[in-house]
Amino acid sequence: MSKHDTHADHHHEELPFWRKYIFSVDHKVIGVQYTITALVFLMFGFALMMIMRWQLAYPGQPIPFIGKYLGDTIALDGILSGDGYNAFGAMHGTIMVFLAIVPLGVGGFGNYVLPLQIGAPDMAFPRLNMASYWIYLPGGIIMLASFFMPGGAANSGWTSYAPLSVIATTGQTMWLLGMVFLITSSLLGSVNFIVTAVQLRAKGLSFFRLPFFVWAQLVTSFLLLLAFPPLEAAAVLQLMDRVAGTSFFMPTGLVVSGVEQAHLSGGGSPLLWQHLFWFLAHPEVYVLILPALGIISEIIATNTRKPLWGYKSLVYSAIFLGFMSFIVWAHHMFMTGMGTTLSTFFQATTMIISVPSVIILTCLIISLYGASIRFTVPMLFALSFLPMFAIGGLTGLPLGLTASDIHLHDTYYVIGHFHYVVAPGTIFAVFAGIYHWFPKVTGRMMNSTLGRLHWFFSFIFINGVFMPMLFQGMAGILRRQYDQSEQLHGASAQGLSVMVSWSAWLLFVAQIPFIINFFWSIWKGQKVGANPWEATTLEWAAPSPPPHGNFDTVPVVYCGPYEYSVPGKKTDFCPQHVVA
Amino acid sequence: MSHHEMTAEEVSHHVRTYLKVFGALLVLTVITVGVFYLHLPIVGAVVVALIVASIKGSLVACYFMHLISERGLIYWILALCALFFVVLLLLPVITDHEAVGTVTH
Amino acid sequence: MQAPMHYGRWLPPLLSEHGSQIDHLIDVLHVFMGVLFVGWGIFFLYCLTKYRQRPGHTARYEPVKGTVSKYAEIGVGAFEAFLLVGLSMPVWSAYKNDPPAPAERFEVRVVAEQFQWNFHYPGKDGKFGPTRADLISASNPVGLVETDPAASDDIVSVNEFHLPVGRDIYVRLTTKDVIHSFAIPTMRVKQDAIPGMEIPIWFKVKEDAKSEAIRERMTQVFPMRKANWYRLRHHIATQDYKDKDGQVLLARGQDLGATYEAGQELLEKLEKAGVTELSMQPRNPLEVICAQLCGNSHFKMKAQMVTHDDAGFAAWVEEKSKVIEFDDF
Amino acid sequence: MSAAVAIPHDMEPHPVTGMYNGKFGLWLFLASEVMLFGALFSSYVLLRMGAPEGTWPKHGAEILNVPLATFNTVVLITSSVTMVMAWAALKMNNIARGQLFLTVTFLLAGAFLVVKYFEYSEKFNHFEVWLKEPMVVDGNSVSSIRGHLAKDCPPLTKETHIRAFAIPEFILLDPDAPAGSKEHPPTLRIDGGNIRRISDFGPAHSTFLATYFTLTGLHGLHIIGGMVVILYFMLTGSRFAQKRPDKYADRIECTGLYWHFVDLVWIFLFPVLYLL
Repeated sequence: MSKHDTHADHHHEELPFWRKYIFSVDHKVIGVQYTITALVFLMFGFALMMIMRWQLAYPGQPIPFIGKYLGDTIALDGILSGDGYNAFGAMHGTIMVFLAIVPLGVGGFGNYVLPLQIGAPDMAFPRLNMASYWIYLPGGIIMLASFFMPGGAANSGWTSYAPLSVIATTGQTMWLLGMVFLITSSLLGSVNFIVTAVQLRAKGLSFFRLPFFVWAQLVTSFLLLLAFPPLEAAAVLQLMDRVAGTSFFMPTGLVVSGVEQAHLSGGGSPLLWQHLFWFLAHPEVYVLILPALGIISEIIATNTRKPLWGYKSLVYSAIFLGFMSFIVWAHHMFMTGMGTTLSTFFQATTMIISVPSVIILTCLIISLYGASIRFTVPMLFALSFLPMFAIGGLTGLPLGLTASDIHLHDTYYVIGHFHYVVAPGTIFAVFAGIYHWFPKVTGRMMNSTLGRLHWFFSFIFINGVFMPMLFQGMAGILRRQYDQSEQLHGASAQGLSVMVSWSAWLLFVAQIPFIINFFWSIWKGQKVGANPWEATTLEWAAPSPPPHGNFDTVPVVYCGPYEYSVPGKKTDFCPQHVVA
Repeated sequence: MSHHEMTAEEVSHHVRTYLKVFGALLVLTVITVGVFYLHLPIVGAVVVALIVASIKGSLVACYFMHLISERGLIYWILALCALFFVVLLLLPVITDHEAVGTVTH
Repeated sequence: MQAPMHYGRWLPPLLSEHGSQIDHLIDVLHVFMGVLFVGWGIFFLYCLTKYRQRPGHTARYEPVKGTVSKYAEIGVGAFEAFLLVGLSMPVWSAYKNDPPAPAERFEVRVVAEQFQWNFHYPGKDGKFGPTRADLISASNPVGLVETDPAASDDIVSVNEFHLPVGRDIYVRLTTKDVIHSFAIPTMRVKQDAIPGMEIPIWFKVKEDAKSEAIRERMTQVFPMRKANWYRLRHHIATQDYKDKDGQVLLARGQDLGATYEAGQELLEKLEKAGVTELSMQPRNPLEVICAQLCGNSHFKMKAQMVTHDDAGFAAWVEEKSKVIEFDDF
Repeated sequence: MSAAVAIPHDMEPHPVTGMYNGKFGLWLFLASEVMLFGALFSSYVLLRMGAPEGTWPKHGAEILNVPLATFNTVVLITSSVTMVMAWAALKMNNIARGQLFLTVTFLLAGAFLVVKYFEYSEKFNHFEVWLKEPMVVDGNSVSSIRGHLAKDCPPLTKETHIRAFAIPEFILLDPDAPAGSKEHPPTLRIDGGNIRRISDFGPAHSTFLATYFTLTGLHGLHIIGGMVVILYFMLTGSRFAQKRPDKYADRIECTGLYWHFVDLVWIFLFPVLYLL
């Protein structure tokens, strides 16, 4: 069995700054690097959307303040152009999914918390971990640099459907290159996570004593490991189409802008791209949401002061969810001319996959029953996550059934649905996680009053953004429309667009207390001990902030992850590393 | 821990296996190419080629990569991978078979 | 006088035969979702109040025992199965599997391109002329082989989709360049156009859904405070609006102008002139739109849909066929 | 590494997986590689099934060079054996022999790439011209002609925006000898006005060649990656092996796993691309 007592006497020589904070191999530093970088990308993605929301609320009007600085390709005379709008839309999606949320949930929280929660001194491959970050960052920079290419950034949607993406401007090539980097980074990361979670668990920490967060990360890593490569393959094929003149996604006989594309060899299949893309991108949805569910579970257990209800169902549901997510991808493609057998299969699997989601949500809600709920800031975020995630999940049903999808496909209903899953869903979980683990990372608490302000206004305005979208979608308003009022039925929902836009801008204002709180608390927050929330899992056994190598003494685990309010005990929590 | 303390005798036994596998791979390569020059009908050619390639692949995986002497979780992980691999390979079948439209080119 | 009708914030008006099943499914689903959400919500709020932390209250270690949640989950699963098998699959299979018989249907070829819809009708002989990619040009958007006898009476209509009501319409959908999506919200029709493929789709417009009639039914009176250019840009006035001197500000059949600035200015003038409400109706009440991102002008890719009764449609075909003959001379 | 933290199971196998970290990690990585090549194989099948009539060769051998590829298959299989022999030698603490086998592996990999280079460059010098109106070559009326550009043919230019050869004013082409003959038909002059498309036998030629170049190119990149690692161990291995022989053998085992996988991919690529 493992005897890693050696790390108690690890060398304490001072590392130069760049080895300690820039090219660090410490999972905690890398986790913080990921979190901060991803938060910056998150803000950037949000900023793109706020500019787009101006065009949607007041089509054809010059953008105030910043319109004139955006350059002629994006905004001529301060008015966002059609190409600019499409580029912003494509980059908003790409940045949010691949550069912000996944790196936050997996790269940030996973990196920081997972080794601590399993009592490990670091990740299994520390240098590989560093490499993951240093591949992710250039990937992100390449993506952003594409804004400066002739013709601007990729503008064929975050889904980059061929042939539109193949005939698009140079920005698309940069997008593909960036994706290859991001995918490689994710692959290396997922290998590292799986090996760490399987091989580095502390003595006594059996699989069914793992905190749910670790399970969520483990399933997520498997999704990344097995679902990402097909997209990498697709990206390579599309790169070939764009750079080497091949026709993987270009059928014979295309006529673009009245010119016959006779120089193409032809014979390609546009649907091939969609299959390969969604083979990744549906599991990707669970890559976004599972770490969030992991975070929420930890916070709910800690703040209800009782064990999570149905821990094993949660674990099995997460595994089942991960497994099923590989065979539902074509429900994104019902409108591509799919026959009955195939569509029946995919809508059936889609209905089946909704069941574990329902079970997870039910477990988390029933966990509140008989609890003693502390309304701390992380708990407020976690609690409001639940109904909003429910809306996100429920609105998936009409989209998963082919018949109702005929009307709702590619409308704002879709936008509302998946944003409820990832924005009020995952992003709220991310905020919850930041407030929850901040004292572990810095040794200081974040300010509670500012936190409550942040939560309250975010909660109000985020619903103000996404709830109207469901109604717009019902009215048939299509997504990816530069000017919705151009269509008759779009004009009728223009009022809602104005409301959405104002909510989005106010949502931004609501983040100001968070930003102030974040930086103020790093230096001035109230100092706390190792376990300020009186939680049970192993990360709270390490000092705050944990030193390189994490634990002062190697933890040994004696009980399950959520032993709160055990009858007959002096305290209402029994940490995993304390002999019962 | 066993494989870290392999005796010299065990290793030379391994080496003999490797050489046998090497011989088998060469023979199978000759068979692959030889069958090609028989110009079988397409279905037969595909079946033979894939069977021979699978045998060769299994030999490499089992003996050179020592998969045959591994145990535990890795089998499950590879089985999962194989399953999704099959799903991937079904992709052309479902796309081709199920499209409602007709190809125009 | 038929009931008024307009585009609102729930489902758009329904004008096709098959659409009611889709709407029914959407309604049932939303009731189901509402019940689930409210049920969860009540329990959730109950827990939040009853089990908040307070002096003298402690959490319970033992998990709550009960089968309610299990039955609820099974119930959800069963109902989803019912939705799938009972409501969704039949619609889809009718939508995809039962094309109207060739003798009874009316066929149109639809060729999408950046950024317009080309409708190719067989003309009076009922036969489509052949098309070739290398013949495509601005004046021949579908690449019709004009020398072919079958092509001589073919009609190619750009961005205007004329069709008869009450007949099975059979659209053969294809595209010249990128992926588009043929969507008609009022018909509950949506189908991607995939390059290199021709995909059929069929529907039937309700008997009473002639464009003219629909336009009348969509006449609406807008109070001035709700009248903004974006909202009304595709509407025309149903009466003259004059200022105090009797000068016409907005004539019957006229719209608010092509730009936001002009429109808002006109609205201000109308308000100053004491107009409190505007009676307006859409210029083109029915539209075919593109639902799949296809480039920078994707949002403008729309066709006017004009529905006729049989006689009206025959007259349109007659007129169009003549135009082509005239051009030939 | 400084301030090193001792990672559990860095060397000794974990009871659940029976592997040390590195080996387990490498297997996981290979699982993802399976999905990568799986997706490409799948694309190949899909594209082939949907290929328009007459655009896909009956089998790869129509265009590709089977003897060279067979030779390469043998080279790669041999390199796999020498790789595993290197590991076995290191296990027996015979460092010099281990390093020798490693060097042989590296050289064989290099030989594979050299052969591949000749295969590739042959393709880029061979052209196909598709005609608008058929021409008579060697007594047959044909709508496309394959051959090499004649010596005095004006050079072709690429139109960058369409990533293909621009249609030249005219070309001079030495058509290929008909099957079963060594006699080349006389040089043809083909007028630009009659050329519908002109392409070398590179990836842009046809979807078959596109697939061929993508799959073998990606495989070639894997070979190069493996060679870099092997070279690193060739140069630094002896010192490493003196200090920590067990750990070094583990490293070579992991390198070997990867190398065998690259071999395994080729075992499938060869029949699929060349023979079917």
